[in-house]
Amino acid sequence: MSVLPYLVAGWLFLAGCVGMATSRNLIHAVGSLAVCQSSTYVLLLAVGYRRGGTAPVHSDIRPGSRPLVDPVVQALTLTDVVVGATVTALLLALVVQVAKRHGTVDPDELRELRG
Amino acid sequence: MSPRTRLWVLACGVAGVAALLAVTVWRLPPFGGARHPYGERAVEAALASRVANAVASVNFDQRAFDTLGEQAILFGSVLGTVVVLRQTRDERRVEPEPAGVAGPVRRYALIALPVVLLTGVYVVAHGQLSPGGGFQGGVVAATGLHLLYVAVDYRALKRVRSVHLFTLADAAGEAGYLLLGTGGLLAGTAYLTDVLPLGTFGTLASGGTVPLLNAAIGVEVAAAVVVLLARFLDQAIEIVTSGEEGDRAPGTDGAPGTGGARPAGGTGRADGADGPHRTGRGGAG
Amino acid sequence: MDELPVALALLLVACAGTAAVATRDPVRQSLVLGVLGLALALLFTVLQAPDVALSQLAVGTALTPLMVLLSVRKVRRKARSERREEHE
Amino acid sequence: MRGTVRPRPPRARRAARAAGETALWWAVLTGLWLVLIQTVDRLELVVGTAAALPVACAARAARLAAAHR
Amino acid sequence: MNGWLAAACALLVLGLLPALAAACTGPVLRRVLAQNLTTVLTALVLLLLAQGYARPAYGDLALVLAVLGPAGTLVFERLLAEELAASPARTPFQRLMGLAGTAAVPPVVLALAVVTDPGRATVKLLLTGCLLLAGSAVCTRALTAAWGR
Repeated sequence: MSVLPYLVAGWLFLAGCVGMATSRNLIHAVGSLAVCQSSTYVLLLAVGYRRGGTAPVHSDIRPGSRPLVDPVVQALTLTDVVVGATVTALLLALVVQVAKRHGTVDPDELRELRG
Repeated sequence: MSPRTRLWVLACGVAGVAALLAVTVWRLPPFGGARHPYGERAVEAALASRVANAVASVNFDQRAFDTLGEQAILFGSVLGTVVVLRQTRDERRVEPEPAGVAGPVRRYALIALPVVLLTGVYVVAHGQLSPGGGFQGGVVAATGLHLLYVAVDYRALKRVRSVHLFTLADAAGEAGYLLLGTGGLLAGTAYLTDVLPLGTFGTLASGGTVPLLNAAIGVEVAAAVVVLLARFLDQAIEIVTSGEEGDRAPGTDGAPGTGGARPAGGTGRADGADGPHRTGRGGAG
Repeated sequence: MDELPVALALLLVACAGTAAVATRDPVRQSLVLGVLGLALALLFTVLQAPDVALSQLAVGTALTPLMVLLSVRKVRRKARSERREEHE
Repeated sequence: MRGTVRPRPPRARRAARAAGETALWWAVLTGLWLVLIQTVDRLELVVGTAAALPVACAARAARLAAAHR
Repeated sequence: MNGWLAAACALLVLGLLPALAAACTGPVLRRVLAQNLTTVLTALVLLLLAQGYARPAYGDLALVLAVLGPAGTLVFERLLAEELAASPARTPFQRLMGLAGTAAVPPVVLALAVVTDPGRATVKLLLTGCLLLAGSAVCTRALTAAWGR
């Protein structure tokens, strides 16, 4: 159990990479990149977890009454989830532009077009 | 490089990284360990500045400058999307067809829309107390607005949404964050320092500038998402290049590979398969 | 035993992530990505990170699928019109 | 949805209806805010009513936009 | 580990894993129905976790999912209308998924409402439950209507 989350994070990262490298459709590649991104979230939050801890949010618990997990990694992750979505949007916009200019989103066909 | 060689290179790379990861994970701090020096100090600092949600304190007080960078990325990628997906000279707009939607869906959307918007505001406003904040609440509110597209039609959404205003709101949110930061400079300390009175712990006004920065981010994120989706919606529904069909009659092809089997019809096919579906959906209510 | 929820959520995330990559059609992939988002939100909750889970829920449920599907729609329409020009 | 064009009621009536609909939404949404929050104090009430008003206007605008076709 | 967490785990294994499998295979209609079911079940698991960890604040997650989940399913219903209509006829399994999406909500929410101290928290919980129920019912109905022609 002590390394399971790290292994899952590594698995997600590698699976996303394989998906991107073998993709025949740029939109699918962007989706695979999203899987890669999620691996970093899993890794960061796993590093910050404390056994028996609870969220560092004091709206419904008294400060100091329970052990807390690490808020720093959570802060890193939460902004990245939203910012990552807008970056995905930018990539999708580029894919749409590629489709407009070349009429295909297959990376192999695009390479042939370039010559 | 042939596809076969490429696969071999990929396999070697994946195997190498997997081996390295497998070695490294045993050296990482064990999962669930009790030692979190940064976390403990961050919680102490959060309580000292009377912010109940330590994550919000890290984001908008202790690491506020980092968040400034994050939201600059957000602003930049929205700007990039807007530029990439603009309407070019050889493109024109077609008026989207009204979509018939089943009555219950439409009624549900019209009741749910204000509920989602208010939930978004609630999440932004209580960012420094309970889980939530500007990033989350902004996305919630912006998604709620697009219920009008998914459950009514694009024309209804366009009637209530002024992209121009939302672009301004996006910039205003960004500017608000930057200007709130200068409060620290005016008070004679560092940029983005929390200089306002801290208030009572656990209330809406606690934490000095944290709720204000949260609100600025909330406005920016909500507006950014609306502008982004406006560009995608325009491209997918309204904008056509010469020779391309509009939203009136897109075909029903499934995967791109199967589409080629269809016989090439005339450009002006009015009996595209989408038309009957749309009107048919109206009858379902 | 206390960490059974964490282990189960990790299992769910690993399955959903693998399925998302293995689904080659972007339309079907966007559905699996939606489910992956929900699984991640669950994992973040059992890792005691409700803020991050909320972020993931907000982004993953409607926003990402909507953007992917709109892109697919545009790309397919474009590809179709190109094919027609070739045929004519 | 309705295809028939009905005669438009006088302006005062329309204004009263608009105000009524918005006020109804405003009340409902303020109630919703009270359910969502944890502790009730004056600032929460002020923020809640202030947030509910534009949302109520948005609710009415959305209904009109959906009805107009 | 208390009973609520055990219930959450059980729902995760017996509900979410099969729903994930259904979302990854088969015709599009089945996948979208499975996505809707996943949304509802995730919201219920989140409510159970909030009770299990004794953190009412986690309930906000279920609330947000209850209002956004139907929007997500309607996105698919809207943009995949053609493929949904082309899906083969509904099977009993798909009907079961549609039913499970609404039938799972009342028992969980009512059980949680009984143990919550009466007050605004109970109202919030019931509101979340009602939103979930309404959203799931509307989505299932819309998907069925898309198939019905």
